[in-house]
Amino acid sequence: MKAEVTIMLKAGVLDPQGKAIGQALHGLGFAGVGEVRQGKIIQLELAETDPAKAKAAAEDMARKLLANTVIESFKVEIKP
Amino acid sequence: MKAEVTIMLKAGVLDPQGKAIGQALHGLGFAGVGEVRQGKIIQLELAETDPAKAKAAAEDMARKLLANTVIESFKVEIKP
Amino acid sequence: MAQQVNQALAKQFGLSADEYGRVLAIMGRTPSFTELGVFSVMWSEHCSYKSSRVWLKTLPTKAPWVIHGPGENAGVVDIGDGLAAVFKMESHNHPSFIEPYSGAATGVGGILRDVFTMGARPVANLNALRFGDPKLAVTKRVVDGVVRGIGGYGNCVGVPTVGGEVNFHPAYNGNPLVNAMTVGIADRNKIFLSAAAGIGNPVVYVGSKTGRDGIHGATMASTSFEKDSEEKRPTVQIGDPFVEKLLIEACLELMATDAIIAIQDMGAAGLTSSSVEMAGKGDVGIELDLDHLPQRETEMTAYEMMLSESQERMLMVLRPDRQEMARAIFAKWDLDFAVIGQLTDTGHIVVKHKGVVEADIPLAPLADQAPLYHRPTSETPKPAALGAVADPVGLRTALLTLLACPDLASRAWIWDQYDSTIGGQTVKRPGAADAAIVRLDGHTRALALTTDCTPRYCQADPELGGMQAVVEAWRNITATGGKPLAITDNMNFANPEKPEIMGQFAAAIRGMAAACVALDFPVVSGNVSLYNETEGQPILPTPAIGGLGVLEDAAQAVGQAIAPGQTLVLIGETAGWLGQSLWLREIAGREDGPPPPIDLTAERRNGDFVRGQILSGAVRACHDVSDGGLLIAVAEMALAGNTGVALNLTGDHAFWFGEDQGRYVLAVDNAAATLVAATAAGVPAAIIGTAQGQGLTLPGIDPISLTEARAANDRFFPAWMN
Amino acid sequence: MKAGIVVFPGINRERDMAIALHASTGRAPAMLWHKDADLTGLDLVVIPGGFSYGDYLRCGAMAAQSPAMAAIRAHVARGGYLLGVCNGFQILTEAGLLPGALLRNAGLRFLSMDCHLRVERADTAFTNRYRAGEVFRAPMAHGDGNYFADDATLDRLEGENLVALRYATAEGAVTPDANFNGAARNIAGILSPSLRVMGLMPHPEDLVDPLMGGTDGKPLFDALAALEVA
Ligand SMILES: Nc1ncnc2c1ncn2[C@@H]1O[C@H](COP(=O)(O)OP(=O)(O)O)[C@@H](O)[C@H]1O
Ligand SMILES: [Mg+2]
Repeated sequence: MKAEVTIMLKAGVLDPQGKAIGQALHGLGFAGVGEVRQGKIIQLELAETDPAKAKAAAEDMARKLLANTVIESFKVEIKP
Repeated sequence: MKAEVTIMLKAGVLDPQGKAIGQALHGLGFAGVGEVRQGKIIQLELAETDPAKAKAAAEDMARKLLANTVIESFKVEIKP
Repeated sequence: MAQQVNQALAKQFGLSADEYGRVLAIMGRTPSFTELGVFSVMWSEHCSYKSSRVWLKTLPTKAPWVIHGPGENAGVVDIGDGLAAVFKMESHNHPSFIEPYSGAATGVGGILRDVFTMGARPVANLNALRFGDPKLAVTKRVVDGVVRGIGGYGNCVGVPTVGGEVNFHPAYNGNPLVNAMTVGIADRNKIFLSAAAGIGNPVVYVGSKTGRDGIHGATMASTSFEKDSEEKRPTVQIGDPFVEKLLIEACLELMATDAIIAIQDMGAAGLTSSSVEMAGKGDVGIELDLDHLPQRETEMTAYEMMLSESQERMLMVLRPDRQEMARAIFAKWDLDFAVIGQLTDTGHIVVKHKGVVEADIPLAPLADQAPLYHRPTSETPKPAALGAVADPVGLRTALLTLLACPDLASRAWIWDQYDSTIGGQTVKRPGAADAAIVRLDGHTRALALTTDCTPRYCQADPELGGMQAVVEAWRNITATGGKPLAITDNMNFANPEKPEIMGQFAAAIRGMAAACVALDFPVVSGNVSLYNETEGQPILPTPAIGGLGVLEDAAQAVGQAIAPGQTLVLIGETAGWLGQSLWLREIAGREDGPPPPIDLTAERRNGDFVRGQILSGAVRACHDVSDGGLLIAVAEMALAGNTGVALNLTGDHAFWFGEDQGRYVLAVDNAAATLVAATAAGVPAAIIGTAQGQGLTLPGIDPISLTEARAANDRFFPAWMN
Repeated sequence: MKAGIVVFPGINRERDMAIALHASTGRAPAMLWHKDADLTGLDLVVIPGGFSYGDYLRCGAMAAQSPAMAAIRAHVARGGYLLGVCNGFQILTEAGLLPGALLRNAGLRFLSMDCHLRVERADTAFTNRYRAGEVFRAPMAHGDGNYFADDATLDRLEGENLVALRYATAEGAVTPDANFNGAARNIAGILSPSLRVMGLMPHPEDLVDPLMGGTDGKPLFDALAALEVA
């Protein structure tokens, strides 16, 4: 079973990466690009076969290690 | 309209970050974790309202800037 | 934010009942929410120095080479060749515990701004770090994040990190110390100050946009750190070193013109403290219109904008006829530039937002009537004398154990993550000499830079500890051949409302002042960080000293590395002082006794002699004797030069590991000449051995190979972190 | 020899590079801000180290897409020499002027230390003051210096003799231990097929003065001082 943890900076936390990417896209002539935010995605191969349990485990991993919950929020999706 | 560009290292490109996360998870006692890969996610606010056009634009951005196709592959999803 | 302003709210904002009473008296009415915010941050410990000011005033701050002492963004000293060194140290302790990477990174960013705001190009960063017990998982997380953060910011802005110090002690378990120092170089006649002038002149904001970052950071830095800090947690500030780099270049470019009348970085308490201080120092009024403030978020209130601690922002007063030229420079660097107000003759700060006056405060009483406390002090009892302590392990085991202990282990793991060579002027990199040596681009002159403090001495005897911190900085500069010029300090202490803590503070200042006077080594800038305690556990008193010295010719600097054939000469008196030594702690498992006494006259005489010998060209390598004592100093010189030493003295553990002060080990070619010169100067000197072979040999013990010593010394950090 | 240094925002080793070039060529190189970089008449263009655009997306990615790259490509097309060091190397790979990519260091930490480089090819305008097989020391300072290319590309680089420098021990052995950042086949620097473009990760420009610990990097700049665009 696969889990995908998406980690983004919390709203209101400065995202220098996103900001710089946005400016670069404008520089390349892409119009109509508003806010850009950059985050991390972590794909985990899990032995667990029960989707609910896999999700709970991945959430636990995110809280304990993958995300820095002081500044980041995360979301877990289970993919078969 | 929101576009989400997910960028992962290609298979065959060593992902030391993913590997380090995998080891750290084992160290924390999480069993049953197999391969771990880390990638990037870039969320774009787009003025474009047509989903197909928005997707094409985001793919263009990914090819030109957001991803380095020598080492990375990308995927674009449009979210309303 | 239609919150009722009253005493209860004032208390939440960190103002005492008495302080709120003063606010009411000054305003003659109930202040608005924004006004209360302004008072609370301006009168916070962090901005007002209300507990420490009476003591700071007693520090010596003058010397013929001091251009600007405390009171400006950073201290300024004349270093010859028409140049000035601008330097300061600042703490980011609490933020570095909450979010180690960002806390440390923004600490570096903040101190850089204090230096380039005065017109100096930053040429070196240093730091002074204290962490808790390495056995705790949280310590590892904090060390990892802090080191990455310092490197992440400093490497990106392109300022070499050339030195620092690191200690571990359980007293820092919940309250690490992250003190960052920046040194910059400016034209002596082109120093920029913050006093605003010229009624009607535009007030200009440059740099990053304002968000809701770190609101009430200054007040957070002024309270102790309890369990509920989870809830009090302000939005963590994230540093953007890329923007900082642009800001440095843009400001220096503008500073090459005559456009700037006054300039100040937005540090703690952001727009509030920068605008209040600039107007206050210039005795003018200031009016801000927040509608023009570059904002990163929507719907920000006046209160939020005034108190935001978003990073990488500066405030300037410009000549009106240079405004457009200045705007073009910031456009070139892709930075925000906005006229957000002007200077007035009202003597008030007036803040408008959406047509409403959100704050209108008279500046003079805001400054003059700021609280000032003569807090009660109680003296730290002098520690009982240490009786005889038997040697439980022998010299060989003790040496290898000490070389491997966290406080003495090689710091290469840390400095290997800091770019120390950028700029192409780093003559002595971290680990190469007692002070880092950075040449001045285009000159033969170099700076000698160091940070020092021995908190275990300060805990046992704060006066002696304060003195020792200054003396060690002086000694480290001296040991490279540098002439020590001035210091910056970072006074890290626990809760000043406790008499024993305030007593530590007062005593440390007394000791520092005595050393500064005796060594002609004045304080030109500094920072105070109080309330460093977590759940009643105070940190060790830690008056970290950043020292700056100068060498007229960078080529005269010496390092620690010895080479075969040289003779090692010990300068200074050795009594075998084990009280508060690392040997006592690491080998005997005791932290007691008085720290080693300091004889300031001997200190000065020995140091002046050593420097004279170095500058005469007689010295190949030099190292002061500090933590761990003589045998550790010799081992460090051997490891640096990859050359063994045959020691010819017989001594016990107290002789080899005692931490008597005022000592140096010199490596010379002609020891007889050194001894003659020492006798003439009235300085104790003795030959202790010869550099040769691949091991340390001393009478009565099995030789210790350099390989073995190096393995012990190199082990701790990589084994802990990898 | 006329040299110019292109400065993108966030580049920070341009002064070091200018000092080294000046010392060897006897004249100060032109410092060219990326927004108005005029490269006409230059023999050599250098992109120095630093953190262009903060290295916020990938190292060098944003600079590689910026307008100044058009002028740099034109300079190469007309036979000019181009040197990219550290971030400059990353920019050249991102721009496709050199093959491969620079990944995060294998140990995931920024590495600031001296390394040793073995000269694999001494018959180029960049390296002709070294001898083939000679080892020289250079500081490195990067978080992403782990050279990567697929096997076919690596084989081609080696087949065409386009590897300029490899990480080695002080004695010249190309070993995993000497390869601090984990680069594929210990590659520290590569050349374009025309031999007019070179990229490398370490910083020879920071070791051209005995006071800073040595002059190991100086032959590179002495070689550049002599080059001429045919
Ligand atoms: N412990 C100290 N010793 C000497 N000067 C100090 C000390 N603490 C603060 N200062 C001086 O007080 C002034 C205000 O310091 P600070 O509030 O830290 O400035 P800023 O917020 O601009 O960085 C500075 O000039 C600083 O050098
Ligand atoms: Mg300041």
